Amino acid sequence: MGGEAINRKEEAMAQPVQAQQADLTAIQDLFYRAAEMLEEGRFLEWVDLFAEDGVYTAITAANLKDRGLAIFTDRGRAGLRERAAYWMGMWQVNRGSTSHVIGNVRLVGRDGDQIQVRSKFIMTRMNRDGLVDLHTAGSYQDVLTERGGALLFQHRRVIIDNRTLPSNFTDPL
Amino acid sequence: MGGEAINRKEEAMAQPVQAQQADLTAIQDLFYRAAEMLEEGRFLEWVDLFAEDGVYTAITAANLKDRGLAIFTDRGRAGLRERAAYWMGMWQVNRGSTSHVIGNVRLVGRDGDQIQVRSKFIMTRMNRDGLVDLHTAGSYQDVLTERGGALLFQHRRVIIDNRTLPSNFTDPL
Amino acid sequence: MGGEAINRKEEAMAQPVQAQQADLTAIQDLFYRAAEMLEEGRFLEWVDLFAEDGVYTAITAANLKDRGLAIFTDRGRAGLRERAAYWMGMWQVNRGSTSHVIGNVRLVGRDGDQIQVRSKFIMTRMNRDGLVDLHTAGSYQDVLTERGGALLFQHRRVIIDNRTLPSNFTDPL
Amino acid sequence: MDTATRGSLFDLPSDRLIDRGIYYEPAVFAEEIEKIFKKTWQFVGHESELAAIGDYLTVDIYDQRLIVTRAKDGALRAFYNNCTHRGAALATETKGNCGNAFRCMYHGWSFDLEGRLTGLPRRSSYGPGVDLSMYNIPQVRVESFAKFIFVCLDSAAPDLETFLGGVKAPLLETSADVQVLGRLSFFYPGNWKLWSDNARDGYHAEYTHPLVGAVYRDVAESAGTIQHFAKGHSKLWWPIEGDPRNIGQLQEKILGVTGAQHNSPGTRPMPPVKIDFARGNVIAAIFPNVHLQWLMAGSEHVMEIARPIGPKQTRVDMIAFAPADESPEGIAFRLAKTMDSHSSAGKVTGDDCEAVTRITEAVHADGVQWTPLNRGLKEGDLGHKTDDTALRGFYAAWRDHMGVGS
Amino acid sequence: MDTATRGSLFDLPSDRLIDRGIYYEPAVFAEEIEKIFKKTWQFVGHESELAAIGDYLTVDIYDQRLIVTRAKDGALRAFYNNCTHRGAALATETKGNCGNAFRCMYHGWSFDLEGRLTGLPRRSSYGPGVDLSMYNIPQVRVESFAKFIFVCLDSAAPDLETFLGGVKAPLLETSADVQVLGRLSFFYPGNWKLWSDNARDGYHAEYTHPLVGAVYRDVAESAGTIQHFAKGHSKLWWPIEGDPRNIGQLQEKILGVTGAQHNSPGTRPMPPVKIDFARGNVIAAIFPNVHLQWLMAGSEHVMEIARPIGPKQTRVDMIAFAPADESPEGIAFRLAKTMDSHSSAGKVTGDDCEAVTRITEAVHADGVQWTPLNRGLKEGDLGHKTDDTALRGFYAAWRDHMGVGS
Amino acid sequence: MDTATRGSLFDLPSDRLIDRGIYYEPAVFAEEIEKIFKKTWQFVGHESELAAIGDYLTVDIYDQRLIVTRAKDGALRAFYNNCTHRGAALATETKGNCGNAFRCMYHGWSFDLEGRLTGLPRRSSYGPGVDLSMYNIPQVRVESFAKFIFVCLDSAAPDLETFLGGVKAPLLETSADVQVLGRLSFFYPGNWKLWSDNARDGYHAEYTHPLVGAVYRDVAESAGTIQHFAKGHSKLWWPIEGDPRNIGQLQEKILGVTGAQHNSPGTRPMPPVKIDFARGNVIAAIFPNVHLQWLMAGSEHVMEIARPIGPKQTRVDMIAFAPADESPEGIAFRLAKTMDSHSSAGKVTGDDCEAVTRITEAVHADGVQWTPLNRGLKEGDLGHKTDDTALRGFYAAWRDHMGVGS
Ligand code: FES
Ligand code: FES
Ligand code: FES
Ligand SMILES: [Fe+3]
Ligand SMILES: [Fe+3]
Ligand SMILES: [Fe+3]
Repeated sequence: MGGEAINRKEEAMAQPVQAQQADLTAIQDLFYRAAEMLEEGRFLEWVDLFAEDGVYTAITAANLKDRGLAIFTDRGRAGLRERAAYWMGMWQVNRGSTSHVIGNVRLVGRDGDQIQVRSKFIMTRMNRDGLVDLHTAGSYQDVLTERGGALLFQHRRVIIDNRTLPSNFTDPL
Repeated sequence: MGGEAINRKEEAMAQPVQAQQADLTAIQDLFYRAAEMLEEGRFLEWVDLFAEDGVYTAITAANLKDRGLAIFTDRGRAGLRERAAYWMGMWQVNRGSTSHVIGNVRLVGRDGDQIQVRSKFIMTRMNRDGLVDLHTAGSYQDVLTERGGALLFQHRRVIIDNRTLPSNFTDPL
Repeated sequence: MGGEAINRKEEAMAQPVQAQQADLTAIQDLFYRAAEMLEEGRFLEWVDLFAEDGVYTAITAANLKDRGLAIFTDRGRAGLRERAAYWMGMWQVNRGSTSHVIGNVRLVGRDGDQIQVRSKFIMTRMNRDGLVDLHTAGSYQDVLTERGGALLFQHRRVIIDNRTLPSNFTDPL
Repeated sequence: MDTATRGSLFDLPSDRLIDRGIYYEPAVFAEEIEKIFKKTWQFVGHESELAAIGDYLTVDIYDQRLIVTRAKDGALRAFYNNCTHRGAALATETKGNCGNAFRCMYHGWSFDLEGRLTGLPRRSSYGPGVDLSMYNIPQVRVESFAKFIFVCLDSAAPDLETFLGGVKAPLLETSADVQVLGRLSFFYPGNWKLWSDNARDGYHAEYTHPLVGAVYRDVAESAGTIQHFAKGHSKLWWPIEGDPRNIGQLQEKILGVTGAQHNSPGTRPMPPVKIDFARGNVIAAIFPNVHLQWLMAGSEHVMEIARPIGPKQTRVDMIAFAPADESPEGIAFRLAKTMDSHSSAGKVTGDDCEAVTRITEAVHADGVQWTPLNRGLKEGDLGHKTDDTALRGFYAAWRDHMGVGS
Repeated sequence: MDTATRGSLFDLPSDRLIDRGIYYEPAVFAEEIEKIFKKTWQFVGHESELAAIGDYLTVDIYDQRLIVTRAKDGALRAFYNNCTHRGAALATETKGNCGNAFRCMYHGWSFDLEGRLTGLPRRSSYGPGVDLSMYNIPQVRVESFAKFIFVCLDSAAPDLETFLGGVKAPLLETSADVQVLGRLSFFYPGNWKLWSDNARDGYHAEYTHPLVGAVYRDVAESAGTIQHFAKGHSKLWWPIEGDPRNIGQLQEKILGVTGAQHNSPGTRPMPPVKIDFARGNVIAAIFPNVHLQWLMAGSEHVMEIARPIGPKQTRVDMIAFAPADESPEGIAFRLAKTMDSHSSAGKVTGDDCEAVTRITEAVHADGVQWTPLNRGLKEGDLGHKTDDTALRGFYAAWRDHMGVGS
Repeated sequence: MDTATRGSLFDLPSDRLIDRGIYYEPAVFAEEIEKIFKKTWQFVGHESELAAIGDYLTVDIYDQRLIVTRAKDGALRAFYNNCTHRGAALATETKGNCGNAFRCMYHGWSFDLEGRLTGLPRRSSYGPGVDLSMYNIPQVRVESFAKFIFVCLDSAAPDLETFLGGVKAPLLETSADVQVLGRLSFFYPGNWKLWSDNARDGYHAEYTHPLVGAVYRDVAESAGTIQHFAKGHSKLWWPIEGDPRNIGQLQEKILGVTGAQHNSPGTRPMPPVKIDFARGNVIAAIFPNVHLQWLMAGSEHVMEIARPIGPKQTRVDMIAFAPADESPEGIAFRLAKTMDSHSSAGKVTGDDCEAVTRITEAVHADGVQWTPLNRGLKEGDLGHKTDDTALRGFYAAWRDHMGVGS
């Protein structure tokens, strides 16, 4: 899968600055809309931001350096819809408002019609006392693809800095 | 008031990409300068970033979904100056350095000369022990307006993820 | 040194908007690559992002307003390489994954070939229990310089909101 | 500790002194939970929040989690928010509608609106003839006055109206027919009694709140009273000073601190809300932890309940009200402005949070172990608004509950 | 507390009731550390994690930090992770290779793979003839079964195999020859015993986990057993319902909640992993805190260890396994999917975390102080999978250790 | 616990062993606050920080919050930072100028620079003839030596100079005429005594700090002494090894770890600061928790005060100094570089934080309950810099205060 193929080919990016800016704006818009959909519970819209055979996976930084034991891996629209189903009620967990602040969005490579992007995020969550806690933080490593004029997620890997998860880690990352 | 009129009209945004980028750069500059003014105590300069009849209001995500009980609502320059006065000494509370990291800035609509923007933020605050705490996080929903070549806040709504506020929640959001 | 000369000359920035955007994109790319190098342990690459006589210094917001007692100040490549050496094993401290989310990047001035930039950051760190903690937050005040077509750090000042440091504050800021 | 000083403060009669240990000692706090919070009527909400069958509110009396419902017969019921099987909470939201029953998320046991076990999945494994009623959740007492709902964990306590006594009048006068605008809560780092003290203390406002100070700066002897009622309740009352439309003049004082030019008009239109100018401002305090704030002629109407979280941690739950027949413009105005001075973000309460925080930080001092309550010492239950009358009354009731001699 | 209710629950024999205080009282927790965790064999890891000389694992038995090594002679050794000089931890990672020795970062003392002091820098200041062995780190017992490594702080305890007894069989059947895929941990806010309860409880799954509920919705009497072994161990077993390839049908039920159109095939290819369909699902529980989950015919193979952190805080350490001879495709699949339902992010365990959190929040209720364990009451150690058989067995062992009468 | 091992360590005389429980037991910590911190002189700051009338510093002796002022008569005064009315802290900043008086933010009571109540707003309600002096804040003892200000909560303790005794000399030698560059603090997760231990421990540096290790790698017997003074104070001294300008050579060793090419010059110009090469390095420790670090010939001059926050939590307050007559270039250099090796971000202290953290994590081990202090055992108060001489002296003083037999 594309995700494993993320490697920095920055030298290959001999693209006019202006085109890069346009890409970056489109990429950021995709990322921000994705986060907003997740925060607002528009999960099926979020599924449509992925390519038909898109992959969504999460892993700890420690396990990424080890054999690669994932927290979860969803493949294809069916897998993504299954995850949406869990968010929509297959889990009986309590929910609190979350915020994903995404920063450091950076093009790191381009391979045919695929764009490789890295970014950082901090995610907060309202706890059961009603206060906002830091929930997790880490990186997104994305491979995006253009289909019909729109950018889609081909492979989104969420790398979290945790080695130990907090309780109730079922919120969308 | 404009604030209630924030609705996503993304289809209406048939604007050249390049112009959008210019807008976005100007919007981000406005947001970042606003945050810096608040962090540095330049409160009267901050008031001038609002339109004459501008509105600044804060609410919890839970109450926004309910009847709409605000934490506060300041209308017009007089109301904003009154808030500035509180920050400048009408409150006798202790202050600690704050940081507002703003991300996910996204144009969501345009209505005549008004631009609708959404963004996310995390706010930290130095506590009484001298350490930095997560203070709150949430979204800005803004309606901006152009007056004399400059973008101004017509309506800034701060939506915080908290259901319960921390003690001393008087710092500028 | 340039760092002390950071003062807002926003009026001097009568530059075409488009050029500004190009600058901003290049600046952000520099900042994000710098953060990624630090998070990934590519410390010697990070040193090369500084001008030969570049300065890297950190200070609390409180001391910046007082006489200016720094937490540390590294001058020139030799000083920066010494810091890299500490990160690479001259310290025997435990390390946990860190994330730097950088936001609010803003050009504040230009002085010959030097660009003055301000930005905000939040830094998280995995603690000894494996959870992610808020480590610190604050501002970067940068003077950048162009050498051979590339932007370099001439002076990077990290201002942290803390008055009291957490234990083990040796991670790259 | 400087015993000389302690001696001199001891010269006051002991019922006018507080040992400051009561603000931080864990053992005192634990005893208060048992002897006060589990023995008195504790506020839950307003009946309009439980309009329909199946509507519920949850409330915690420290670690005792309760559910209050509108049952099938239209009556209010209260029972533990706790499954009799393995003890999971049945409801996790403050407010909701459960339909006909609460279904426990762990093994699916279902309890009706009175806490009776009505659904026992895969029942046969409990043997033939299992008596479901053995697993009913124990009910607790629930009563309401002026549509304010209270629960009580003590079956021997007097009924709600007897408990309220003298404070019923101000509750009825201000709140007989209201609607709920919403809820908001905040924490403060201090003992719950600091909030009770503050609500009975008309002395501090002028100094804690610079705006109030500006109002009274030139007032030699301002009007207002503090009335103590039996069992620790009280009513603080004061009139609105000056022309209520003249807020613009006050605003000039506020804006003065900014040093800015401003051109706000000297008078402003009255807000489009139903007010009762003659009634002025009322703070009705219900022992131990409820404070109804009916301020600025009723244009701000907020109930504050100080929930004990720990010896040095309290959560204040606020409910904002409007008259039941408020106009749409009035509702819009109140939604926007009711909380302006309340909460830990409020223009007034923000400073009260600071004051109680500073007490919590400093109050352990070995050299200063006593707090005097001797302002406005005189016979009777009525004092000037700045007197310690109701504070003395509160601590008399507190001592009664705690079983310490006066 | 409502004594009437308490009375009615008391009618059950006392060994079938739990006083809920055991889930939160600090004194009970402290006693459990001494009487259970310091007296029983505690899980460390798998021998394949200590393949080479100098490999080590660290493990904490509450506040007792230990190192387990593969020593020079190829044997396992365990000793305190604690320098005999001033007490610094010698190893700070969960796993690693220390070479020949652990060198303390404070004053450079070096200890060999058996914990013996072998390097004493600037030795002469300790006087002539200093006896280094005086500073050897005390060893603790370490044994392994089925390549699972355990330590025991009690020199008087029976050996590991005697301790394991009946639970040895399911361990061998499921895990005789495995490799480690990785580790993952999570916290939950609740007592460690809530996890032991949950692993012995085949009753909850249908109600806690909506997906499981969907599977059994129309199954009147599902198959499966719970077996209790002496000393508090147990084995929960149940078969795979229906055609295992028919997951697509199940997925339709899941996707139904989204209201979305979908066109997943009715049957899916089996995953490319070694499975044993006939064995179904096994959860082998080792007293007090280890739960081996061998699920879905072995396509998910995870060890869970519930580490006590405080009366209301637990960390669950998970180790994921694969058959030693799994194919590369199988390994890839398992790395991607093993944890899908496990951990606090898991499609199944996420709900279990919620259940134990809700218990912790509500369980203090004065009115409901007892938890019944009376499901499937009958003689013998084997029950239907939804019976409380193994829960009764667990608490019998718990009472033995704690020295309270049954 | 392995009693055999415990026995063997018991063979040492008991005054050379520490029971490790003193590093974590809450009861020991509580006793230390009463018997040590409330009985000894505690460091506040430098007289130059209180140059003008009304200047103040605040300091906390655990939960006792104090203010120290420069009063109207030019003398220093200290009193509780605690309003005698309801107990609010009067000052919330570490440092400031209050003008003529501290005005309490709650009810506006004002206290002069000696803590006397001078302003009582709306006074008449306290009745005729109220005696304001009844509400004066009790003063506490404040004295200074070498312009270092100390307070003492015990009226029976000897005066400051008597208390300091032998440690006066190194204080005077290093710090007679200094200015303050600024303050910086950090937390570490460990007992306060771990910092006292570390400051009296010349043994660790070579192993804890790789740079120091590089310096001494080939030094068979390095110079330096540790001197113990009565009452638990001490002085650690060592010379600067080699050519002080030869830092470049050292830097090559540092840069070696990066594997990078580098071309730093073999010698560097001396920094433009006033130094005293012959004095070398001095760490003067004042019982119980103050450590003056005068290092690298005085080019780094920092006072560290370890404030006890909890049994396993300490805050270290640092004050950086320069000679009063330092040049502008020297000041600029010192502002930039003084803290380079100090603080939890420091090139040296960063590692010390790690060491004390590792002790805190591991020190509970049942099997290793004692820490030996037997390095360099001999008669007298002077040892080689790596000996435990001053540690033995510290714990002798500690035992005296705590009333435990030696
Ligand atoms: S805990 Fe409620 S049904 Fe089991
Ligand atoms: S503490 Fe380990 S060598 Fe000193
Ligand atoms: S508490 Fe200080 S004036 Fe009342
Ligand atoms: Fe107030
Ligand atoms: Fe389960
Ligand atoms: Fe050191």
